[in-house]
Amino acid sequence: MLLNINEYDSTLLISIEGELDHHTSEIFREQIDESIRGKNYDKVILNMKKLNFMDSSGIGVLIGRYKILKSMGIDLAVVNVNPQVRKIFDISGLFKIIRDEGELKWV
Amino acid sequence: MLLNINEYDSTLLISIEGELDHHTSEIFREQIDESIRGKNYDKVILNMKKLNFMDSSGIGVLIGRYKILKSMGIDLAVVNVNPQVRKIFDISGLFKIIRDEGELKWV
Amino acid sequence: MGIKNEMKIEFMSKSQNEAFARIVIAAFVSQLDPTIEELADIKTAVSEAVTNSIIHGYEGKNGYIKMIARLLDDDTVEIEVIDEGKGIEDVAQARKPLFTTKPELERSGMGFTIMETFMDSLDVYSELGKGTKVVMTKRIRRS
Amino acid sequence: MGIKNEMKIEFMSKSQNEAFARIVIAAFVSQLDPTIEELADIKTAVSEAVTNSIIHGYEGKNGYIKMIARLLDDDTVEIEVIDEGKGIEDVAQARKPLFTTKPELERSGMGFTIMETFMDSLDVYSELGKGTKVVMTKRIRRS
Ligand SMILES: Nc1ncnc2c1ncn2[C@@H]1O[C@H](COP(=O)(O)OP(=O)(O)O)[C@@H](O)[C@H]1O
Ligand SMILES: Nc1ncnc2c1ncn2[C@@H]1O[C@H](COP(=O)(O)OP(=O)(O)O)[C@@H](O)[C@H]1O
Repeated sequence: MLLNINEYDSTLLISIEGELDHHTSEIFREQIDESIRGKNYDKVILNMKKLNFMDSSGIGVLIGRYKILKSMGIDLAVVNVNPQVRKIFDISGLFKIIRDEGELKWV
Repeated sequence: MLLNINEYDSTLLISIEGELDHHTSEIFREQIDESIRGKNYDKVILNMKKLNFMDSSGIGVLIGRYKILKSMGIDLAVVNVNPQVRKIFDISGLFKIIRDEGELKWV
Repeated sequence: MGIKNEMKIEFMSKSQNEAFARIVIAAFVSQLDPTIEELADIKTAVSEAVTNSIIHGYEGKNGYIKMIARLLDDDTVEIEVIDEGKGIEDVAQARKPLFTTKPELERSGMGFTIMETFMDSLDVYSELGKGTKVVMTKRIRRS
Repeated sequence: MGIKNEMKIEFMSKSQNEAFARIVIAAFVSQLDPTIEELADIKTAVSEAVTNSIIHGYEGKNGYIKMIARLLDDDTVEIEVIDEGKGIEDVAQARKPLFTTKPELERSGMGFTIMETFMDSLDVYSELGKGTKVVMTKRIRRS
């Protein structure tokens, strides 16, 4: 799993490439927490176009990031969610706390 | 493994796609023997551009086809041999009986 | 029911083997010509079971995980994931959505729910101090 | 020498499992970050050993083939392919290039030669009526 992190004004755009499972969730957690530490973004967008696989370890680490961001007053959204990952989001109710902003073409 | 077989005047061009191992060599043998039965081509060209894998089962089945074609007075050549397959050809001396005609772009 | 093909694999309880187990099961099941969605469902369910053995069964310690897969005559795949780890005290409780004994590791408690939803059947056998066996089946409906 | 990772797999002596064995070994060895050529060499060697167990060991009959792979501390992969088939009468002769007992099946007699050339070491243990074990190693030179 690889993260590509870019800042656009007050928005942080994080593109995830590869697979998000228990093995890769640790590095996911560390890199995201590091990139928001002490910053005051308005919004974090997770671009999932190249996320090929996610299981319930991904649910756990996403809920964890949501909680931290919420406590900092930062909004969390996802874009470009593929069908396999969408199923995991649906089953776990993740869309109730992480807004689905549909397709974002230019990323 | 899939074979795509085309006739150009007196030449038969056979494009191989996939993997040539013991499991697939049977169907390879049958389809090729079928396509030359009773025909009098001058030449058979095997296009190996999309042959991703070959092992010693492939050597055996290629030598078998070479013998049959030779007995019919038909020439045998290969084109577009990738590095993994080239190694198998080199180690087994296959290039001594099956002519390497290098790259053939339009197939 | 006849067995069309069978494999048994044993690997160490290391987290990099989660991806390995997914590739192995995908390669084995591919023989039934599943749809992309069926294949993704099976990989996800196996990922959950193997991850559970690593995190909960062996709790990060070294151990072996066994995975057995069978292709049955009616195009059903049967998969067992077995560990000799600490076992589950109350299986009914463990299977409930959101239940987890490791919230401090940011576990979501959704592993069993996903296995249950993505597969046609799920059975869990466990004994404290002995280990856990998860048996899942899914019928592949030829495309 | 320490073991960084290990897996054991058992599958039926069916020819469609030749491709399966190649995918499994490739997925396992990928952890060492091999080059494309190293990976192709290992897949080819495993394909030869597994095919031999199916054709010569079990002679097309049903049986089980075991494959064990270990990643050692110095980035060597050690692979064993084991069958409980008919065994080899004269291993030295069998290993010679072009030697085959099944020319009628269009075998080339190049299987052992390829294993030997593509891997760093090859050992063959066999007993008539008991079976055959092939042990191969290859050091992955990090790219
Ligand atoms: N192989 C196992 N060995 C021991 N305990 C397990 C095993 N699998 C699951 N459990 C127990 O069942 C609970 C629920 O599992 P699961 O639904 O996968 O959620 P999670 O992994 O997120 O905790 C775990 O928290 C754990 O207590
Ligand atoms: N697993 C095995 N069980 C029994 N005999 C074997 C086995 N592997 C190899 N042999 C014997 O060794 C010979 C040479 O093997 P190999 O070099 O792979 O060539 P080929 O498979 O083309 O015959 C075979 O023809 C067979 O007699």
